[in-house]
Amino acid sequence: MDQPLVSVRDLKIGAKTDSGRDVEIIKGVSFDIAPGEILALIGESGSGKTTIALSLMGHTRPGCKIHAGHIRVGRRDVTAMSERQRAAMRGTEVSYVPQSAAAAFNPAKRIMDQVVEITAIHKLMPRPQAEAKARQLFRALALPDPDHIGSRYPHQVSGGQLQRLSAAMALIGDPALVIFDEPTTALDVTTQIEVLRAFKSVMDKGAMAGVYVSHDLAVVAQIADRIIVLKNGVVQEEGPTEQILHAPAHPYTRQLLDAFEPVPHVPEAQAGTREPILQVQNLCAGYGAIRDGVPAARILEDVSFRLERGRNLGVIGESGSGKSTLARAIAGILPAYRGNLLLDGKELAPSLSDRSKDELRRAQIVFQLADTALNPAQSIEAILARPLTFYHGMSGAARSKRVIELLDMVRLPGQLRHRLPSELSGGQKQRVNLARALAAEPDLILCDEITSALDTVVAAAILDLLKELQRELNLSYMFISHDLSTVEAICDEVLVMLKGRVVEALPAARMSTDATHPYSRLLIGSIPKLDTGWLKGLEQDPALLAQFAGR
Amino acid sequence: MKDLKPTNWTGRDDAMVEAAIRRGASRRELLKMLMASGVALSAGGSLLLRAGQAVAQTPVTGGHLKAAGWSASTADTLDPAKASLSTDYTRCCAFYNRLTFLDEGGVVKMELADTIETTDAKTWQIILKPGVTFHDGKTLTASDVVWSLKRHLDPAVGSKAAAIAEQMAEITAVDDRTVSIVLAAANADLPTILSLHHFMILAEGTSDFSKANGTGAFVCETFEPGVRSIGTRNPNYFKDSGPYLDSFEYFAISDNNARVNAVLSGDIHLAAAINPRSMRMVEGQDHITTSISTGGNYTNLNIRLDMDPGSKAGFVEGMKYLMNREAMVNGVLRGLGEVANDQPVSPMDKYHNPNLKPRPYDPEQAKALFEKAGVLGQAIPIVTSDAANSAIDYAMVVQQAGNEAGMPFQIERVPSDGYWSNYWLKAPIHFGNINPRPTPDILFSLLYASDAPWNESQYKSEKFDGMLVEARGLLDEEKRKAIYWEMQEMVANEAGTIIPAYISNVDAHSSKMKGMRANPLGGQMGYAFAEYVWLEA
Amino acid sequence: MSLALRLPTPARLGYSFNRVGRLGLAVILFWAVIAVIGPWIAPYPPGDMVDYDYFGPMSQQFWLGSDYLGRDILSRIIMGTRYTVGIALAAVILACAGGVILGMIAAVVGGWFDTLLSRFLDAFNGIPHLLFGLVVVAAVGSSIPVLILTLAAMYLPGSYRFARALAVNVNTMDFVTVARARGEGFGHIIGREILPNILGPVLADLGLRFVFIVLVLSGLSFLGLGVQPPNADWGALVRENIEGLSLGAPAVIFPSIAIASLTISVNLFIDNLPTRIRDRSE
Amino acid sequence: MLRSATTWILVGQRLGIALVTLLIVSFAVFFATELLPGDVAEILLGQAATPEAVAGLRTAMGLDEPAIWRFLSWLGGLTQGDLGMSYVNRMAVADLLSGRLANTLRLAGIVTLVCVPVALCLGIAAAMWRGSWLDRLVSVLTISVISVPEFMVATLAVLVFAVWLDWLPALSFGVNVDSIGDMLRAYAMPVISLSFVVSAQMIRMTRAAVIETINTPYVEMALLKGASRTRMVLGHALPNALGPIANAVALSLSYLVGGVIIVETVFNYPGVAKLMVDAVSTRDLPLIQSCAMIFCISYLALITLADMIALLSNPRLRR
Repeated sequence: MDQPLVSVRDLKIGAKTDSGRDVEIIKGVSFDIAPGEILALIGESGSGKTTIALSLMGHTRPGCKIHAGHIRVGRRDVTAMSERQRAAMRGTEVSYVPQSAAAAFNPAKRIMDQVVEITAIHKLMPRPQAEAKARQLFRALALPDPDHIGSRYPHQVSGGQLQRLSAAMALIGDPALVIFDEPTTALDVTTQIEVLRAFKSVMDKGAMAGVYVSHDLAVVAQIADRIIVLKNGVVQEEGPTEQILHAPAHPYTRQLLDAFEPVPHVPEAQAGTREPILQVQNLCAGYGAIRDGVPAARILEDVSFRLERGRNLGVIGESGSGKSTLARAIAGILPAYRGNLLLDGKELAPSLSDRSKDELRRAQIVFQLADTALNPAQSIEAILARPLTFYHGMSGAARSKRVIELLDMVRLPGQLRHRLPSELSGGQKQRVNLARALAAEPDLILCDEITSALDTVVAAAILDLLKELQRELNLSYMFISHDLSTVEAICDEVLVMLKGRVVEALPAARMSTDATHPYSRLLIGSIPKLDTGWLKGLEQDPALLAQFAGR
Repeated sequence: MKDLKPTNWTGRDDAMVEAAIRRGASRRELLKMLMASGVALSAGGSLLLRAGQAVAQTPVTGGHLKAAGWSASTADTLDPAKASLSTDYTRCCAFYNRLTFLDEGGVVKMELADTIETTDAKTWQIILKPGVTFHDGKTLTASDVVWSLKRHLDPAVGSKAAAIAEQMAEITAVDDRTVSIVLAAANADLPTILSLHHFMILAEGTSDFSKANGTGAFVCETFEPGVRSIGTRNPNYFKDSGPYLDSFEYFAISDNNARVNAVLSGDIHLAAAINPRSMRMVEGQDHITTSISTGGNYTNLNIRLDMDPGSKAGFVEGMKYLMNREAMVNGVLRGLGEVANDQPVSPMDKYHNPNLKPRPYDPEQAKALFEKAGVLGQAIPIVTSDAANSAIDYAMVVQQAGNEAGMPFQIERVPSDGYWSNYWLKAPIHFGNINPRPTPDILFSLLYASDAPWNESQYKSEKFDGMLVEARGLLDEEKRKAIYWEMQEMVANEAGTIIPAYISNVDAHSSKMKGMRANPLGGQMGYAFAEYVWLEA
Repeated sequence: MSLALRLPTPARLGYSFNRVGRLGLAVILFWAVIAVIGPWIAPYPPGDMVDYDYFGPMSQQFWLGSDYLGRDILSRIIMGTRYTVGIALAAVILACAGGVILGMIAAVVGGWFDTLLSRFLDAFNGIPHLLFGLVVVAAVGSSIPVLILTLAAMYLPGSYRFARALAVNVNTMDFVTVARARGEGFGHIIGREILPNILGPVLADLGLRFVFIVLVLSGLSFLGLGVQPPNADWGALVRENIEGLSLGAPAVIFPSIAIASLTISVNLFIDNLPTRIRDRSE
Repeated sequence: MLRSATTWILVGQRLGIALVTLLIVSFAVFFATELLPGDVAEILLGQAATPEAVAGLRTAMGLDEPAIWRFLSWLGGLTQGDLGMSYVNRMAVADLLSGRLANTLRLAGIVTLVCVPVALCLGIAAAMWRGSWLDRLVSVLTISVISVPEFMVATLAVLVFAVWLDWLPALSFGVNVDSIGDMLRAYAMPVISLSFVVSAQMIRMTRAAVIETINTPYVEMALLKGASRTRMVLGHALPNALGPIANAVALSLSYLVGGVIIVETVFNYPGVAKLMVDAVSTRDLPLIQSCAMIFCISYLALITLADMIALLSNPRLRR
C-alpha cells in the first residue's frame, strides 16, 4: 500500500467550557486515509466527528485546542504549521463542504464570487478561467442552469442546490482531500438522493480522497469505503463499509445498527369499530393577513381524516408539506379558517381562546426541539408543575409527588426535577417535554417530529417509551415525521402530505407495498437503505422527480 | 461718591501700590500688602481700582475689541425700551445715546442734552446739543426725543421703564432743539432718571429693530440675536473725544468658566462679570487686569409681611439677626462686596446713611425672636434660584445659621427660567436681585412705596409714602438727605427685605485694554465702556 | 434538597466572572455601601462651611480638600453618592421596568399596538435627551422625584426597543407556544415564560443605561439643574467647583474621579459579564 | 417594473410614517410648551411683568388668540414652507434658524468626517484582532471616554490647549477666521471634544457588530477556504455587519444635531441646540417647534438612511 495521504496519530483536542473548565473532547484518535479513499466518521452528537474532520485543516472551533498528537496531510504536519501555512493549505490541499450550505454561503455576495474565491485567494488561475471551471463543476453536479446560477444570491436557490454549489466551491481548487461535514442532514430525502448522487459522481471522477462525517449509517453506506465509529471522542470500531454494516464487532456499532431498524408496530386487532378521538373535516389553514375570510398564504387545503381512540396516526411529507401546520391547526395555535374539528365527537372551536380548559387539556402538543420547547429559566419541577396547577389545581406535596410520578413515567429519576433544562441531555429533555404533555392527562398527543433531532439510539428509546405509555394510559398519538421508519415503528395509519394536501392514506405496516400515488412511491423509495448498493441500484422516474422533487 | 480712603492712607502708599501694579503684582499680593497696612478688604478693592487708573496713559486710536458678557439669547434686542439683559445695555450704549449719563462719581453729565433746567422740579426744559446726526444722516430734533420718551407709555411697546416713564405727564417739542417735560408730581431727579439705559434716544418712527439707527459712537454692522453684534466707529460722532476703537464686537459666553478661559487665552479682551470664585484664575496673570466696582447691586432675602411666617411679630427681625453677613461677603463673595444694612441705598450713593450699622450675626438673639414668633423648630421653606446672583450660596449660609438657631430651613432651588414671574414677589420667603438704580427715589418708589410694583415684602407705611413724595419735589439737598436717611432707617428696621451685602462687579480684561473706570450704574463702566476704552498695541 | 440547589446560580448556569469583572463589581459594591452608610461616616455636615479657605488643598483636617465655599469635599462626595447612585438607580430601574414591560406586551400582542407604540417611542427618542430634561425641569422644578421620572422617561424608549427585540425572539420559541396552547393567560406568558429568559441581557443593558444616566444627571447638573442644595450629586460637585480646575483644586478632581470610577466599573463589569449573558445582549 | 413599484411603495410608506411621526412630535412639543409656566410676554418682561404690562404686550404681540389656534396656523404655514415669526424679536424663524443650522451642520459635518472613518477603522480593527493589545487599548479608551462626563472633556480641553498651551482658541466662534488654518484651529477643540464622545459609542457598536458576523458559519467557511484574516473580516464579515453599523453610526450622529448643548455652551458655539434652549426659556413657540422639527427630521433622516443602507447591503431585503 502507498503511503497514506493523511495520517492522524494520537490526536487529543481539548475544549474550554463556559464555566472555564478544560475538558478533553478528542481522546487520542489515530487513523489513516489512502489517496482516493473515502472515509466515513460515524457517531452521535458529541462524539467528536466534526472536530476531528476540522482538525485535518488545522482548524479548531473557538475555545478548542489541539493538545497533542500529529496530523500529517501529504508530507507536512498540520499541527506544526504556522497559521499562514495552514491558510495556504486550505482550499488547495484540503477543502470543506459544510453541513448547512445555507449558513455557509455569505448572504451578501453572489454565488459565483464565493465559488471561485479559493482560486483568487491562492492565485490559482485568472478569473474567467475559474468561472469556466466553476460552470463545468456545476454541470458535473447536475445543477440546473449552470451558466447563470452563479450570478444569483444564495437566498435565491434551493437548499439542495446550495449544498451542491458548496461542493463546487470545495472542488474548484482541486484538493487532494475533501471533508464533507454532514452535507445532506438538513435536506429532504428526495433531495438528499440528488445531492448524494452528484457527490458520488464527482468524487469518483476526480479520484480525490474524502472524509464523510455523518450520523446516518445508511447514507454513509452509499458513499464511503471505510467507516470509523466514534463515541465520546474515542474510536469504537474501524473497518471497511461492508464489514461494519454486516459484521459489526463492537457492541456500540451493533446498537447503532439495531436502532436503525426499529421493531415495527403491531396494531391491535380490532380496528375501525371504536369511536374516533379526533375527526378532521375539510380543514383549511394559513398565515398572513386575512382577506374575505381567507389568509394570504394558504398552507393547508381541505384536509380530512379520523383517528380512533388508542390508535396512532402518522403524517409524513417533506419540509413545506404542511404537516406541522396541521398539528398547529388542530392544537388551535394557528386557527383554521375553514373546516371542522371534532374531539371525541364534540366540535372544537378553531381558536385557542374559544376552547374550554378541558378541551385544551385533552389534546396536547409536543414539539420537535426540546431545547426550545422547555423554558431554559425554569427548573424541571416548575415546568412539570405548571400544567398540574393549571389543569388540575394541584399544589404543595401532592403536586410534588405527581411530578416525581411523571418523571418516573418517562423513566427519569426524581432528583432530576431540581435541574434546569440545560443540565439535561437531549434525550432527557425530550422525555421531560413528553412528561409535560402527560401531566395534563390528555387523550391525544400531537407529536411534531419529536425524534428527528435525536440520535438514532436515543430516538429508538423514546419510541419504545411512547409505546409503553400508550399501553398504560390509553393514549392516541398523531405522529408527524419526515422519517418513515419512525412512523412505521409506531403508527397504525399514515397520511402522506404534499403541498398542504393529503395525497394518500396508507396502513403503516404496508406503506411500501400499498402506496399507489406516485409521490408516495417516490417518497418511500427515497429512504436510504443499509445497503451499499442501494443508491446505485435505485431507479427513479425522472418525470416524477421533476414534478415533485425538482424544487 | 463716598470716599472709602482710610484715614491713615497717604499719597506715599498710593505710589507704593502703583509701583506694585507696574511690577505686575497679583491682586492677592496687593491685598496682602493692603492688609498689612490695616485696610479693610472691601475698601482695598476700590483703592486698587483707583491706583490702576492712576497708571493712565493717553488714548490710542484703532483696533478691534472683542468683549463678552454673560447673557444672550434670541430675546436679545436693539430696542432700548425692551432691553433687559446686560448685553442689551452694552449694545444700546454703543449704538445710541441718552439725554444724560452718570459719570464714575454718580454725577449727572449731559450727553445729547445741552442743558436741563427747572424751577419747580415739575416742569423741565431740555435743550439739545446742536449738530447731532443719526447713523443714517438724519439730524437729531426735539421730535425724536419726544417720540423716544413717549413710546414707553404705550403698552404695546412692552417697555421695562413704563412705570418710571409714567410720571412724565406731558412731553412736547417746543422747537427743533427744545423739549418740555411736565411731570405729574415734582421730581428733582429727572436728569438722573433720563440717564437710565431704557431712555436712549431713537429716530422718530423707528420700527425696525433688526438694525440700530442711533446717534451712538458705533454704527451697528451686524446684529444676530443670541450670537453677536459688531459695531464700527461712527465717523460723525458728536463728542470731541472717542470712540477710540475702530470696531467693537460684543457677544455673550454664558458659562462663567468658558468666559474666564477665553479672556485668559487672549481670545477676547474683556470678560464681564466674572464669578468671585474665578478670581484666583485671573489673579497673578500679568496680562489680565480686573476692574472692580461696587455699586448698588444686591441680592436680598425677601420675607413677605402679609403672609405666614413673615406676618408673625419678631420673625423678620430674627432673620435679620440670622444673617451671617461677614460669611456672605467673605465666603460667598470672596471679599468682592460690602456688608450692607438691609436698605437699598448703597455707599456709592450720595444719600447713603453711614450711621446705619448692620445688625450683628447673633443666632442666640435670633433664636429668642423665633421663639417669640412661635416658629422655632419649624422647617420653613426658602425659595432660591440661580436667577438671583449668589442666591443659592446665600441660602446655604442662612441654612447653616438656621441650624445653629434651631431653625431647620428647607432650601427650595427652583429653575432660573421663569423665576421672576413665578416665585419672585410671590413666595413667602424668597430671594430677589436688584440692579443699581441711580436715585433713592427710584429705589424707594419701585420697591418700598405702598403701591410700589415690586414691593418685595409688601411693606406698607403711609408715613414712608408721604416722605417719599416730599423728598421727590425738594430741590434743597440737605433737607432731602435728611429725609432719605430716615427712610433708609425705616426700611432697615421695618421692611421684610433683608439686604446682607452690596455685590461688587468684577470685569476681567486684557491689560492692553485701557481706560476702564468704575460706574455706579453697573459693570463695564455702566455698560458704556466701548466708547471710552482703547487698545494698546 | 436545600434551597441553594434550586436557585439558578451563575455557576450552575455555566457562568463565571473574571478578574476584571470582579474588580468592577467590587467598586460598584463599594459605592453602594457608601451610599447606604454615608451619613454615619461623613466627617462634617455636607452643607456647612468649615474651612476658611476656599478650594483648600488636601490636609489632615480635610482629606480631600474644601470646595468653593470652604465645605469639606470628602463629606460632600460621600453624601453625593446617595444622590448620584440613588437617583440613577431609581431612574434606571423605572426606565428598564417600564421599557421591558411595554416591550414584552408589544412583542406578545403585536399588530397595530406594537406598531403604534414603537413609532411613538421612536419619535420620542428623536428629541435630544438633555433638551428634554431641561424642558421638564424648567417646567416643574427639580425635585428628586421629578429628576428620577425625567431620567426614566428619557431612557424608557431605548430600553423598550431592546427588550422588545429580545421578547420577539423569545416569543417565537416553542415553550411559549406550548404555554399558549395550554391556555395560559397573558400575565403568565409575559411574567413566567418570557421575562426570565430576557432577564440576563436586560440586566446588562440596565447597567449600560445606568452609566448613561449618571452622565446625563451630571450633565443636567452642569447646566444648573439637579438635586436641591446644600446636597449635590457628583456632577453638581464638579460643576460648582469647576473654576478650581485650573488651580488643580482637589474639589473638582475628586468628584470627577468618583464619577469615572463608578461608570468605568459598571462598564468593566458589563463588558466582562460571562459570554452566556453578554452575547445575547450584543 | 414590479420591483421598482414595490420599492416606491416602501419609500412612500416610510415617508408617510415619518410625516405622521413629525406631526405627533409637533403636537407633543406644543402641549409640553403649554405646560410650561409663564408665556412669552411674562418672560420677556421679567421683573417688570406687572399684569397690565403683560396684558399690553400680549395684545401687541398678537398672543390673545387661543394657543391651539396659533399652533394650528403655524402648522398651516409650515405646509407652505413658512416657519413663522419668532414671538420674541419679530424676526422670521427661518432667518434666525438658518445661520444657526448652518453652524450646527458645519460642526456636525466636520465631526462626521473626522469621526466616522476613524471610528469604523478602530472598531473593525479591534474586532479583527479581538483580544490583541490593540483591542484592549481601544476598549480601555472607549470605556474611559464614555465614562467621563462630556463637560469634563470639553473644559479640560479648553484649559490644556487654549489656556496653558495656547495652541488653540478657547472659543470656536467669534475668533477671526481668515484662512483655512484659522478655521481648522477654530474648530479643532469642539471637534476633538465631540469626536471623543461620539466615536466611542460608534467604535463599540462597530466592534460588536463585526464580531457578531465573524462568529457566523460563512466567515468560518472563508477561513476554511484559506482566506486571510483581512479578507475574512473585510470581505465576508463587514458587508453583513453594514446594517447594524449604519444604525449605530446614525444614532451617534443624530446626537450631533441636538445633543451638543454642553459643547455649544462650553465653546460658546451658536448652534441649534442652544437656540432651542433659548426658545424654551422664552416660550417662543414657533421657534421651539421649528427646532424640534429639525431635531426630529434629522433623527428620522439618519435612521431612514441607516435602514436604507441595511436594505441595500442585504440582498435578501433588497428585492
